Amino acid sequence: MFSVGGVVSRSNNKFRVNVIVDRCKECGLCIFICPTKVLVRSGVMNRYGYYPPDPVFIDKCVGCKLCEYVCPDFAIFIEKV
Amino acid sequence: MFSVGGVVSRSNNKFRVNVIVDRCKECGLCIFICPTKVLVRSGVMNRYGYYPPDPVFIDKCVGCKLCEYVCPDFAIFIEKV
Amino acid sequence: MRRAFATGNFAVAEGAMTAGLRFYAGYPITPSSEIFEYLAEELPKRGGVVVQMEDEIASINAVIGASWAGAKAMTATSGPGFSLMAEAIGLAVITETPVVIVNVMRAGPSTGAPTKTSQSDVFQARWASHGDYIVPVYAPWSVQEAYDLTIKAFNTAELLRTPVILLSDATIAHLWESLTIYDRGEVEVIERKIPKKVSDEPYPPHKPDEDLVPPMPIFGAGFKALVESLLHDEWGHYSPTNSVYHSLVKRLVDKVVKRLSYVYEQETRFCEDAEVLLVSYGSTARTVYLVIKELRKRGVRAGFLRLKTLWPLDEERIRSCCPNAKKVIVVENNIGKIYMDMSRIFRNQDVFPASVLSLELPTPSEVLEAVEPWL
Amino acid sequence: MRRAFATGNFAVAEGAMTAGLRFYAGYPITPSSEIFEYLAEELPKRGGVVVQMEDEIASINAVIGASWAGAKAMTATSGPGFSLMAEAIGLAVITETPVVIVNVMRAGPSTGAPTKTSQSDVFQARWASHGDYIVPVYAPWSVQEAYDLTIKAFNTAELLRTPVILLSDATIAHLWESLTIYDRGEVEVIERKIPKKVSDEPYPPHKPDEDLVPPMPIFGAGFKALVESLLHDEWGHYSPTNSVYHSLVKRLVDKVVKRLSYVYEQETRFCEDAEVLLVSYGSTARTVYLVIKELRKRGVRAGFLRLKTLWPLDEERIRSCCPNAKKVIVVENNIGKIYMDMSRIFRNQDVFPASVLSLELPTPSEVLEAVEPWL
Amino acid sequence: MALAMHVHPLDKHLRVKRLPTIFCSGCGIGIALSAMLRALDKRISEGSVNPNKVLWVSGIGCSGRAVLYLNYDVAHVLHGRAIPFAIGAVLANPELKAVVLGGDGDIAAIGGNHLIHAAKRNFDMVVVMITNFIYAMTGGQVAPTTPYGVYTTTTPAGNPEYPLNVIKLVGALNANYVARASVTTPHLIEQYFYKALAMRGFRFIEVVATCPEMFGRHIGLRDSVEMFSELKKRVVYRHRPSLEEAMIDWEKGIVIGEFVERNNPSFIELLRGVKK
Amino acid sequence: MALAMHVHPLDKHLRVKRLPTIFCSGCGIGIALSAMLRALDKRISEGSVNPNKVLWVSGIGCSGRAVLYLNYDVAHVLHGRAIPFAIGAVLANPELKAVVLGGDGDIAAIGGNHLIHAAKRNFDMVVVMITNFIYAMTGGQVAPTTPYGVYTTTTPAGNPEYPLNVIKLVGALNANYVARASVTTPHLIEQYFYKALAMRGFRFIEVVATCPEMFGRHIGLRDSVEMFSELKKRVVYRHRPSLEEAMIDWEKGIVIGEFVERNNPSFIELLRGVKK
Amino acid sequence: MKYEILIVGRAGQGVLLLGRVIGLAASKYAGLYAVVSESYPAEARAGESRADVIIASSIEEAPYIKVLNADMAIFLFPYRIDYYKTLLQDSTTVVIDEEYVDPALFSKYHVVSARFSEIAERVVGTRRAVNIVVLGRILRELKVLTEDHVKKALEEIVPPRWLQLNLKALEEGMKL
Amino acid sequence: MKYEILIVGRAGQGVLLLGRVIGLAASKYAGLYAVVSESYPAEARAGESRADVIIASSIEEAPYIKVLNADMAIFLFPYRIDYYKTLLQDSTTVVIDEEYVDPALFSKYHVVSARFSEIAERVVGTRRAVNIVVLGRILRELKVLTEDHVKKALEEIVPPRWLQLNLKALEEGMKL
Ligand SMILES: Cc1ncc(C[n+]2csc(CCOP(=O)(O)OP(=O)(O)O)c2C)c(N)n1
Ligand SMILES: Cc1ncc(C[n+]2csc(CCOP(=O)(O)OP(=O)(O)O)c2C)c(N)n1
Ligand code: SF4
Ligand code: SF4
Ligand code: SF4
Ligand code: SF4
Ligand code: SF4
Ligand code: SF4
Ligand SMILES: [Mg+2]
Ligand SMILES: [Mg+2]
Repeated sequence: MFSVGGVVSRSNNKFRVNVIVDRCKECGLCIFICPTKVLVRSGVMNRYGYYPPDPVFIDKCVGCKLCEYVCPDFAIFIEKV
Repeated sequence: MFSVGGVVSRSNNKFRVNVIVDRCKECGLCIFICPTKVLVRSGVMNRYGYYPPDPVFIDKCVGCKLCEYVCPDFAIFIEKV
Repeated sequence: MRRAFATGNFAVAEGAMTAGLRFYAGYPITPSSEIFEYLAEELPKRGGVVVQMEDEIASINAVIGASWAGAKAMTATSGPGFSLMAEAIGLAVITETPVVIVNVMRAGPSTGAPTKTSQSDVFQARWASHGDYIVPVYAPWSVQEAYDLTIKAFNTAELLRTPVILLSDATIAHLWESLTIYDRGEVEVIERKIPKKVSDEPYPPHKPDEDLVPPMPIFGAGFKALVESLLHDEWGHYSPTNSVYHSLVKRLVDKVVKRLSYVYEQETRFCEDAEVLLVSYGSTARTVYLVIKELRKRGVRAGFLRLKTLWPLDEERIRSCCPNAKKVIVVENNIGKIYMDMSRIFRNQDVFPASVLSLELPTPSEVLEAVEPWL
Repeated sequence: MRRAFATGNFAVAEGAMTAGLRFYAGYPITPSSEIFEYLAEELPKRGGVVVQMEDEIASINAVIGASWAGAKAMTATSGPGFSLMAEAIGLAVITETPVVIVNVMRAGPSTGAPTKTSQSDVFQARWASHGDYIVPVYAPWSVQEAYDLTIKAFNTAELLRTPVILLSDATIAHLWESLTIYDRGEVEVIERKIPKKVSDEPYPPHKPDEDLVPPMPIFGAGFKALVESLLHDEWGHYSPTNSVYHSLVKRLVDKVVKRLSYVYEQETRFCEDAEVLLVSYGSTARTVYLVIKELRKRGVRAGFLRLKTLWPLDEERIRSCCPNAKKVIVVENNIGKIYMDMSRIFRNQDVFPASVLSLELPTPSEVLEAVEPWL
Repeated sequence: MALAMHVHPLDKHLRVKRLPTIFCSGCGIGIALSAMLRALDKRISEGSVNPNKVLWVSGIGCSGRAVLYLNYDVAHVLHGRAIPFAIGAVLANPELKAVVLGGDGDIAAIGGNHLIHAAKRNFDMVVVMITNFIYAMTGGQVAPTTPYGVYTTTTPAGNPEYPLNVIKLVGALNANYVARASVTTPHLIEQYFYKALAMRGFRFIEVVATCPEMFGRHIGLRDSVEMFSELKKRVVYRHRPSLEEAMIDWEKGIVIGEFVERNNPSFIELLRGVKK
Repeated sequence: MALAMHVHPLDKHLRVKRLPTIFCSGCGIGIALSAMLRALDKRISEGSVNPNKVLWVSGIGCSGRAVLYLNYDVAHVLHGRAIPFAIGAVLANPELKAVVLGGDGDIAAIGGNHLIHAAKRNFDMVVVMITNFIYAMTGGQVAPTTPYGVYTTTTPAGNPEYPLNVIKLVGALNANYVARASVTTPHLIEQYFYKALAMRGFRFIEVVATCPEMFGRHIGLRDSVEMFSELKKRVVYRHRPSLEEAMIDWEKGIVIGEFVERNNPSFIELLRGVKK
Repeated sequence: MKYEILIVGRAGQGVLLLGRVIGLAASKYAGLYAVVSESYPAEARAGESRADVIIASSIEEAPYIKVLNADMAIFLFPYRIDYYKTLLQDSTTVVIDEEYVDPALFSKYHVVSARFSEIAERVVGTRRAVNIVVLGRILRELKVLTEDHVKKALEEIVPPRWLQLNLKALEEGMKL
Repeated sequence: MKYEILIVGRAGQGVLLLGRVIGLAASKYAGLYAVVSESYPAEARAGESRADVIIASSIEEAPYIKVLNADMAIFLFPYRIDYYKTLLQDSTTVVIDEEYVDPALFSKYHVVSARFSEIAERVVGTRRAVNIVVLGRILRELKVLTEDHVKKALEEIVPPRWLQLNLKALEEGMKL
């Protein structure tokens, strides 16, 4: 895991999951929608007091982007590596 | 034909056609609609300068009331005698 | 009578019910919505009807219709909604329909700052609709007065068969304050005059009694009322002649003016010896009153005139309220409106505007800052 | 330049086209409809668009949208329609959108007497919308002036990025009179400031130049304009703070006041030696002018002040226009409105109302009757 | 024969002193009004309607003026706002039987939103809309119902818009009754209005009408009889047509009939908690 | 990897400095916005839409606030009046591609008349209506779309009205495109909006959205995930469903899909005289 | 210079058109100032139609738009004659259509009278052209306008297909 | 008599409810005049919540609705302390939740401090009851209100199912 400019990223060999920490409002929709349960509520509070998701089980990420599409706050996105 | 209180009436043995002279605006719809051609534009101008219908061919009246129903000005009505 | 602790919006709703409200139509808008919401809870329990319409235009027109059907009727809104009601205010005026319209002022123009307070609609209240007319306007300075003046607004509306406007504001609306609520009988409640049905002929809906107010032939009682938005004679018949124009429009104005002593209310303090008069109204007057007490402590002989009625004004009472004042300073939370009235009314004093444009209730220091240059 | 013989409604339409009108949206209403109808014929030939909307609310909002898309835009209506536009006037104010709104006044309140004349909307024009703002109002007294002031209205709108109201009336609207129509170049036509596009970043739509007027980043040109009906900063960002409130609302007022010498127009006659000043405006001023000539023949030293701009007023110019007058009489076809301004402005003279409530242009004898008691 | 008999059978419903109406000669509005009054007359004689509880409300327009001649409680209110006015009146006194009468501009242009929301609510009222394809009172401007391509004073190059089919619009909502008749079929106006008077909920009747003065002038049918007979030719009656069949096209024909008829609980019933 | 890559793919469409949005946690509006931006992004990359000619217009409401975050020409105008504002803009500059975004109150209650007349005109614009079944911004009052019987702050005894089916309403008019999607199907929002962007005439997309804060609170689904999954359960996709199938019923199900798709000349084309 | 013309008639007699033609001729072609105000029939006086024409060198001279002291008064139909007489002066030229208006009513005035409507019907086939026949006749009295001014005005105002008919009516009037 | 109380905290700490309970107790049950004005968090200061409570014998004494010279200031969260200090007097009683607010900030004042939130969590199971624990604690300082007044107010304002919990919190506060 690494964090640049407020973005927390984790990657497996195909996909990188990026979380823009201070945009997240902890709604949990990404965690809920992820078919492979990659995401977990992190323990680190962001600037607004929310706990963003952490792609802890990044290995399981299949790059489906459902998390990106369901996020109402442009706070999570997937890149191919 | 007789005229009472501004109403001109003619009757056959079944029906009386009444024209309330000063309500008529000479639209001609009653004359047009009458299936038996009872009505004719009269030659006497009413208070507003219009020539109301005259049930000249009253004998032909079948009491269908089409004239009464089509008159936009409550100016003609049929009675049974 | 019971003691309560309530907001201005709650007080308006309670006041309306004390006055006999039976119909409310509205459309939600901050900061007035709690009036609607509280009535939606309460009024049906007391036999009235509350309905949310598709917009404010529908709301005010429904309120006018309901009043003709015999119900005391009200709507409440804020600036944007009030603007949409402009046309129908004229309808209520010309049809002589008692209705109460509450405008809980918020900061404009346009959508502005919906949760923030203002006094910028004081002239709109008078002149929003086209044509010539006078519509009474009340402005409370406290939760208690929001209650009291709501009752007064209904009484004025029913007494004079006219729309009446209650101008509250976001500060009063959301302020919690001590409130005494009266029961029926403990406070004057005026009912409209309804004619006795004596014949099957149509009853003339605009034939005035001596007080210039016609009894109101409400719907459903066989009066065959003709309610007409066109210029009309006593029968409601359209008649575009100067004589009908004069007798209608002038009467509509005169019936209000004739009862000016009833319609107009003000409050004065420290006026006996005052050399400078501070005029204010609504929520802003609260800060002004504090500032006046402060000024007096500093030795400035300041007097206080608080308008409770913003329209029509009793110019004579205003002019004579503070006989020794040399200066008049008008403090209001807008760019200076009632100031224009005061500079017209006080011809022998210098009149100064002390506009405090603020999204919150002006603070004592804001008021002082605005007032001091003129002292 | 060409001579024509035309009605006031025609003149407004022609004036708008001379000023560069490119978009008209409207809804029919007597006595304004001919403006719409003539433009429907003519404007498309000159490359503009005319559209009938479902109501006046849609019309004025479409006009505001069109202005943001770069077109000089106008709508015309009468009292009931103007009342419905109240809310959107505030939108045009806060978004600083140049638009011209023509109200051809007819007798109210409400539906009133649709074919009959009036001057009862002069205060509505100023204060119809909620919130604090100033919107320029012009009132022509002739067909020629309907043309001239329509051009002026557009120029003012574009110069100051503000809505402007032209108050015509049923008399002027349907009067046929000599008219000179100018070609492009023969008359001043002001175009709005549009910023140069220098970057891909959003352009601040409310960042004023020294004249307090911001260049207008019109749609479709890559400015990424943010048009905001909420209280906003220079970027159009909603910001409900007192500092933004002050800088926006005060600037909106100040930008007009700063150009008062451009915005405000009046005409005076016989003022040098006048002892009594008659103030009037719009169609009524025509009768008043005749009456003044009559009074002068009778030896009454009457002066004439005719307001062409009804808002904002140049109080200084008004106050000083007739230095020797002891009395001021305000003649208007309503219950007495501009009278209130005059009694505020003229503090050293006695000011009297001479209201002539008439469905037709007041006759000389009606005016005399109203004026004489004060002479 | 007694003189008293020589009185128009509808006179008791009229403020006869105000006659003649302001309508132009041959105007279809009067035909519609007359048919409605016959229906009402029947209901009253039957005892199924109390005349003291009938309320007529109209907006501004030629069509709206019709109510001014009626010997009932009547309100001639703002352009487009008859429906909300009537809603207020009925909610304040549910005994009232409200009939809203208005022009196609009044009801479907400026008043369109109130129309759809009243229909959505299945509000307790009868709305009769006079479709004369034009803004008549203001002098012949385009209406939402004006046929495509027709000259009007605000569409001098021809109406660029296809017309609004108000039956389909209202039919898409929760109205209990949606019908269309024509002034060329006064008996159907009468029959539909008669039925509507006894129903609950929102009842909408479109009456296609002649306006020789304005629409007629625009399409070259300035003569009352000519316009009437041209309209008559175009009108096609269908028995219980579907909404898809609700064509109203000056070129291809105008389908009349009863498009929707149902008996759902009305707004006031719902408000009182009465479900189906 | 370059840092520059760690930027949300939609950031170029956003005024990122204004983020986070004012929306509550888990609000569906953001999901809809994100889907629309993906569609627009595709159109722009394809070259079929010029970003400088895109205009977003919205009225007042939570939904309306969405446009304030967009890096385009944007107007946040009066409650209910986004459609006429956009009409004026497009008529004055027909190069503009106008997208109107609004809440169900904004578009279908106060703005209902503009909606039906724009649809009647087949006016050149895309309208996206966010149906969250409530007046959210003002604190949870009844909306025209609120299900029957639901508690709201202005219907404390339960909503007495049956909801408005806006798809059926617009479908009864001349719109070229009428579709419904849900925030639980963001790919459909994207797909429909993508299609709509390239069409002519009036295009209407209803997006059923979650509002955990207001509607959710009223119906006991205050939690974002819970509300999302409850909505998801109710949504049924149909391929080219008919208007009759356009059910939207919180109890019985919400049918999504493309109800109307046609290619009639748009208002501007008609105005210019281009017929079919 | 100021010249005031009152025109009264009933709907269909072209009162308003007559006023406008005179106004246009004076304004555009004779280079004068002209103002015409029209009164539509109020419901109560169905049919009455009135035009007030005032010609002057500038608006300064004639700010008021209604006839106060008619220099000429044209009555094509006898509406409210008593009222209208209050607008006449001793010197007023009164023009009447004898068929409808009794010349005896105006005995103390300079009266120009003819059966204008009949003439119109006879020469151009419609009584509606009465207004233009009258126009032809009054040209002689109206010093400020020439035949040329009026013809140009007619050409501008009248739809081409009716123009010849109107010019004919004008000629006929001038012959009277 | 006038007593001004400033209450500052963050969303969820029940600042507004605390203000209302005091106001209600004073107004309805202690027969005094009370006014409470609330400031909702502005977007820029997300979470900040403030209530100004003024108790007096009548509105005359306390026309202004905001605290100018606090007799008591309650800080449950440390928002804009520097600004709020301008509203304090030397004699102000400052009440703070130690967990969030550093007592050192108020060294020159009479400070009443405890870990109110923690106590709330401990005794009634939710930190949200912090406001009522504080209320219990300050009763002693607030001479104008009795336990009875406050209990009645709580009974009126708090939904029945939360009442016991709140009364418990109150007791707990009073014990401190
Ligand atoms: C707010 C408002 N706008 C415009 C008008 C002018 N107006 C009067 S009637 C009318 C339309 C008439 O058309 P319609 O409703 O179809 O009735 P019709 O005359 O054709 O029967 C209009 C636009 C008005 N009275 N009020
Ligand atoms: C004329 C007017 N009336 C009322 C309001 C208050 N208002 C703001 S948003 C809104 C409704 C919001 O509901 P909706 O359109 O469904 O949007 P949502 O917030 O649910 O997305 C209302 C009534 C207003 N701004 N203007
Ligand atoms: S891309 Fe798909 S699999 Fe990967 S984290 Fe997102 S939802 Fe889970
Ligand atoms: S969906 Fe977005 S806002 Fe919600 S928890 Fe995930 S990253 Fe945060
Ligand atoms: S009743 Fe029938 S037949 Fe008799 S006159 Fe009338 S239309 Fe003709
Ligand atoms: S239908 Fe009526 S108005 Fe028309 S001509 Fe016959 S009687 Fe006269
Ligand atoms: S204009 Fe048309 S609708 Fe109006 S009265 Fe005349 S014919 Fe009837
Ligand atoms: S109130 Fe509802 S619609 Fe508004 S932002 Fe919150 S969740 Fe979204
Ligand atoms: Mg019509
Ligand atoms: Mg909503």
